[in-house]
Amino acid sequence: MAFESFADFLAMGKHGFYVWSAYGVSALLIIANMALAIRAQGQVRQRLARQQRRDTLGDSEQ
Amino acid sequence: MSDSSIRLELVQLGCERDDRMLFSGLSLTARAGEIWQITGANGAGKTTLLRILVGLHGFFEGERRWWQPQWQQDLLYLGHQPGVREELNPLENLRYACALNHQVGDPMAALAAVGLRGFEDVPAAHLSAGQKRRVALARLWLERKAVWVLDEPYTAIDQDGVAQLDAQMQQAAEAGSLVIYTSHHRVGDGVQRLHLENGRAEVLS
Amino acid sequence: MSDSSIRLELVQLGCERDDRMLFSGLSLTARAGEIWQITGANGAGKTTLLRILVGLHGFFEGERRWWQPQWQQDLLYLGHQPGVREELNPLENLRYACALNHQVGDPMAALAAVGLRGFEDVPAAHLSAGQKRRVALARLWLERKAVWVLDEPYTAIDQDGVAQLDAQMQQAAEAGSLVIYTSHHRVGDGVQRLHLENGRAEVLS
Amino acid sequence: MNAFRAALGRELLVLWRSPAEIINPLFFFVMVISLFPLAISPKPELLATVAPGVLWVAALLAVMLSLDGLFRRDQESGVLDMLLTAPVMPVVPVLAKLLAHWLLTGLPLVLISPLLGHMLQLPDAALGTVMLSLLLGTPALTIVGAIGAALTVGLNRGGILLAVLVLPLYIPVLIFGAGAVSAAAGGANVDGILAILGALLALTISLGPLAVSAGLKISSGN
Amino acid sequence: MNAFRAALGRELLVLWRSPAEIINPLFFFVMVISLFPLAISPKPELLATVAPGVLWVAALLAVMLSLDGLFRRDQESGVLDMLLTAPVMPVVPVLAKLLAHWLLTGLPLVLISPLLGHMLQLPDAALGTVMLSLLLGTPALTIVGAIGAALTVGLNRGGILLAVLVLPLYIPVLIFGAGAVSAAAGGANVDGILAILGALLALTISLGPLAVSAGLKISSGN
Amino acid sequence: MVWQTLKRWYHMLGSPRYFYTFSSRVLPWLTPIAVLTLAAGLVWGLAFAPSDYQQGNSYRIIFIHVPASSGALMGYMALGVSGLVAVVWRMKMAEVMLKAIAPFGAGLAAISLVTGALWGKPTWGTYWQWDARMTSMLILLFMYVGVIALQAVIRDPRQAARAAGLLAMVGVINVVIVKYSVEWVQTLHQGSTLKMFGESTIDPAMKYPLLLSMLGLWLLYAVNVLLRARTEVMWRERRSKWVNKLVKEGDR
Ligand code: HEM
Ligand SMILES: Nc1ncnc2c1ncn2[C@@H]1O[C@H](COP(=O)(O)OP(=O)(O)OP(=O)(O)O)[C@@H](O)[C@H]1O
Ligand SMILES: Nc1ncnc2c1ncn2[C@@H]1O[C@H](COP(=O)(O)OP(=O)(O)OP(=O)(O)O)[C@@H](O)[C@H]1O
Ligand SMILES: [Mg+2]
Ligand SMILES: [Mg+2]
Repeated sequence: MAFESFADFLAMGKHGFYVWSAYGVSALLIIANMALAIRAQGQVRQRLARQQRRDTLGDSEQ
Repeated sequence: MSDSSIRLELVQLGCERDDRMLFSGLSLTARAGEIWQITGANGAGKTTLLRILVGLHGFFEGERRWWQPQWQQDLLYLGHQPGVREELNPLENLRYACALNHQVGDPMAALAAVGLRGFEDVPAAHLSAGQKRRVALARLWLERKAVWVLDEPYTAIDQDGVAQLDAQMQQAAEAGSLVIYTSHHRVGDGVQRLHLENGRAEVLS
Repeated sequence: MSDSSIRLELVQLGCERDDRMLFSGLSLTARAGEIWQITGANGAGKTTLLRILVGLHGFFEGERRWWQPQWQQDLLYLGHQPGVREELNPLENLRYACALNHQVGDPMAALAAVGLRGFEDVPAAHLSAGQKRRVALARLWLERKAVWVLDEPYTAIDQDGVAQLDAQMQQAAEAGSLVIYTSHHRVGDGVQRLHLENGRAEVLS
Repeated sequence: MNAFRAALGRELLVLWRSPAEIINPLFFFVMVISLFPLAISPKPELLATVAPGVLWVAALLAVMLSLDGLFRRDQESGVLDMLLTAPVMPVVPVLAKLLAHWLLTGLPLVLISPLLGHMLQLPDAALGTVMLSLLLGTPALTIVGAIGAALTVGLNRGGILLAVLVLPLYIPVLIFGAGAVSAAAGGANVDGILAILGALLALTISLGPLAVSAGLKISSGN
Repeated sequence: MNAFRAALGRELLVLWRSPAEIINPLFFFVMVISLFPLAISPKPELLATVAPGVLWVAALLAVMLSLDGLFRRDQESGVLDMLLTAPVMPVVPVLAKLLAHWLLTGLPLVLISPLLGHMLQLPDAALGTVMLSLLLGTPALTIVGAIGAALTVGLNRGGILLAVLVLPLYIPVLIFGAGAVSAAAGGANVDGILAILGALLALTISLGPLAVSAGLKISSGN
Repeated sequence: MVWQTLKRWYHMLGSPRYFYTFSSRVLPWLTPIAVLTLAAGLVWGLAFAPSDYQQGNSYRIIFIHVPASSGALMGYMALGVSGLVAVVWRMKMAEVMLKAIAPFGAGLAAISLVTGALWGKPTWGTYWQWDARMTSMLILLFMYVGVIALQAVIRDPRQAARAAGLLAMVGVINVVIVKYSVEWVQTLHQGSTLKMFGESTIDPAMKYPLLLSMLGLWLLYAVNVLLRARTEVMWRERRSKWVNKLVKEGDR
């Protein structure tokens, strides 16, 4: 452990703002990117499932 | 509205483009309830004449008199280009045209009437040539205007579509509209005909 | 050239656009001396099919086989748009098309044949819709190619022009060319017909 | 009024449907600005001196280029003919078009400009003036440029003819806009210059849209 | 070869018929350059420092904007389809197009550049380098830009999308071009830099036209 | 032998269906490994690595900055390779990859820029300098945006992928040239007075956490690409039997 206390760790020797905002922004961008990828997959699956249900409905009507 | 009231009078109309007299001394009177077809070979000046009528081309001689000062209120003009933006879907295109022209009616029903049911929300860029034109033609199935001016309405339309369009024009005339259109192929029944040829304009009735 | 040699074979051709199957399982054999008309409602996929044939659209299934590897040497394709630049006059437009397509012949005579005598040196921007298309059609009056592929050649052409065009296609077929075209209106005599409807393609002979 | 609302909605929709139209002027702005440090020199002091000019020239070019397509597609598709034969005065849809265009292309430039000012090493005190001057200037650029776009629609000459017509008209806005930023960077009071910019804006707003619709009519053949 | 000559003749003719296409990039070049003294400051020393960058950025933008319409009208009128179905390889007419375009837009920029360099207070010794660097650089700009134009043809997005695609690709040419002029203005030997520019040009000439025709094919639907 | 195996792999991975099942098998263990590696590297770097004697603790930004920078560069190279395969051999999976690789790469380029800027303030006293590497990263971001914008604008997905592929191929050549040319402009003008760290003079106690977080971030990139590629494959193959079956099973 390179720091004496947790408060020290947060302060990063006066550079806390820069270090933590760098990591914060990075985390935000990475997480958002992953979330978008996962959401896109879910959306496609949902759309295909809906389409499939509609198709089977249409078939049974005929 | 009296059935045979005068809608449009042309007095000694003439137009020259590119050093060539397209037509001159053209006089005619068109009344409510009539259908006028303008014919003529390629380059005879049909499009130019229609653009003069609706005020898009201002370089001509003679006079063009509509029946009322605010004739634009009651005009439906469809030019050579369908007036359909490719980014928008048919419904949005139609709604915009209606708002601009103060035309009321049910856009969905009109689109269905021209065979675009199911295509209402497809961007117009993904439609075929004929489908794009049908979006513009849908306006003929909304609130009726007193004058229709249509430049080659049959272009790119399939045979069923042509028959349907014919019927719609007939119906509009019966209900008291004046319909003016250009077309090469079909000379309709019971239409007045204005033929442009070699710089002369002849009414063949 | 044997009169009935095979020019084009389609094997199980299929094409999907925008989530809609335009046609599938389309197989046919077209021979020299035949005229094929492709019909179908607006949006059926006629233009797309022609573009596949001439290699402008590459996303399809199945196979398209021309009779020789350098088929482009002997192809004349006229698309929906006439391929005429507005800055150039008809003669310049035609000459360029010939140079690019290795097509020989007398451009002046061809322009005269399509009724553009006197318009040879008018910039195409000043021509009417039909006249512009005639410039492109003039290529049909030059050295004959083995295959013609024409997308709605009658568009905007007046009645005399249509008759003339018909005769020219007939003559080309008799001389051993394969003519493929789309059109809504005129079903020619003695032509094979390929009809596109609801995702199916039927040969109506 | 109803027609105006419908037209505005439609214009926003058209632009929105092709998001590239919004992103791209912004991007162009950013990119042109980053060309200069590469082409001139990355030295901070020098950059700070040329920054006001570079920012403003880039904004001006971005707005001008985005105007190139303002009426073109409407003209090609025949919508413009419809607009000119409609029973509403052409000024109404024209105003809607201009407003929509500024909201989706001019405003983003204004919003991002402080960041770019910082990258060009402008002092922080001048960044507010950068934004304010662009806020007053870009609408004027849009309207004046639209006059040029209206006159060149249908000529199909690409953006360059437009540039030739419009750039000379942009010069007053450019001079006062860049002047305001320079003054602010030098620590001077800029209220007077901004007031002049405001006056220019008022002038273009009151006369511009009329000129635009007249231009459209002329282009159609009247 | 015959097809190439016919194509070249036709391209020159098309450009010649609309003289605005030739005059305008030149005009744009001159005008953008004259915006800078207005926007930055008319002080001679400052101008001389920024002159290489300003000259090159203006040339780059002028070339890029003129490329926007390179294929657009051919595409709209169906000539592009004809070109792609013709029995000659598309590279042939593409090369003719590029050559014609450079002759009528790039070359005039090169020829007028010493005058503008002088107006921007560059030392006379650097004016030769201005011309030489542009002579080597503008053909590369034309070819690289044409790749972008080929990929965006038919998208109808105006010049801005093109700018977004193409400007990053222009940066090496810009850096060495402006660098050569700067070095010359500082009295240094510029042979090495010009050699690099020449190498860049050779690279684009050998690969560019192929990429352009591939781009056209892709845009048509392949 | 090797050639045969490579060829088999090429054909297997070239088949969308095989790719889908393959990725389904890989993702469940790749995802946790990626997250854990990244977390371990970052925690080690942030909390346990010694502080730098010159820069104090602000140097700890390196543990995200360098992995992101190199990831963005690698991503664009991969884009170029996919472009080559898609345009020349018309391989469908390469088209899919063109769509899948770009977004995360652009994100990493943005991260590199933001973290670099936040590092610059305490070390140089300014957020931004037109330093060679910063400038080339900015240009790389622009090039990512170009690829993404082009794909967004073209409606047909196959055509979009091929257009973007061609652009990416040209772009890769450009990245290399830009890198050298920007360095050259630096030496000409002697721009930034403060230099970044010298080459690999880095203390092992800082190097290992850096390598660990770099590995973790790259693995996460791979996860992201697989996820996006699966989505795209599913959409493109939506007519096929296997996707239909899959959707039906997922429905239950
Ligand atoms: C927005 C600003 C910045 C950008 C875009 C940027 C970009 C880059 C790039 C592209 C790399 C190369 C990664 C690789 O080759 O794998 C890199 C490495 C590095 N950067 Fe930055 N950087 C920025 C600011 C800074 C600052 C301000 C510092 C520190 C004062 C810094 C320190 C480093 C270090 C130490 C390395 C690793 C050096 C090496 O591996 O040789 N960077 N950066
Ligand atoms: N650029 C495009 N992008 C996506 N889909 C398209 C595009 N062009 C056409 N389509 C789709 O392909 C279908 C067929 O279009 P095509 O132009 O081949 O029809 P067509 O038979 O020639 O019709 P028309 O008689 O109206 O000319 C259209 O209904 C549309 O769904
Ligand atoms: N933009 C223009 N500029 C100058 N002259 C033009 C222009 N458009 C048309 N003309 C001239 O006007 C004549 C008539 O054109 P117009 O478009 O009115 O013919 P049209 O009867 O509609 O022909 P088509 O049946 O081919 O549509 C043309 O032959 C041409 O000489
Ligand atoms: Mg006409
Ligand atoms: Mg069609």
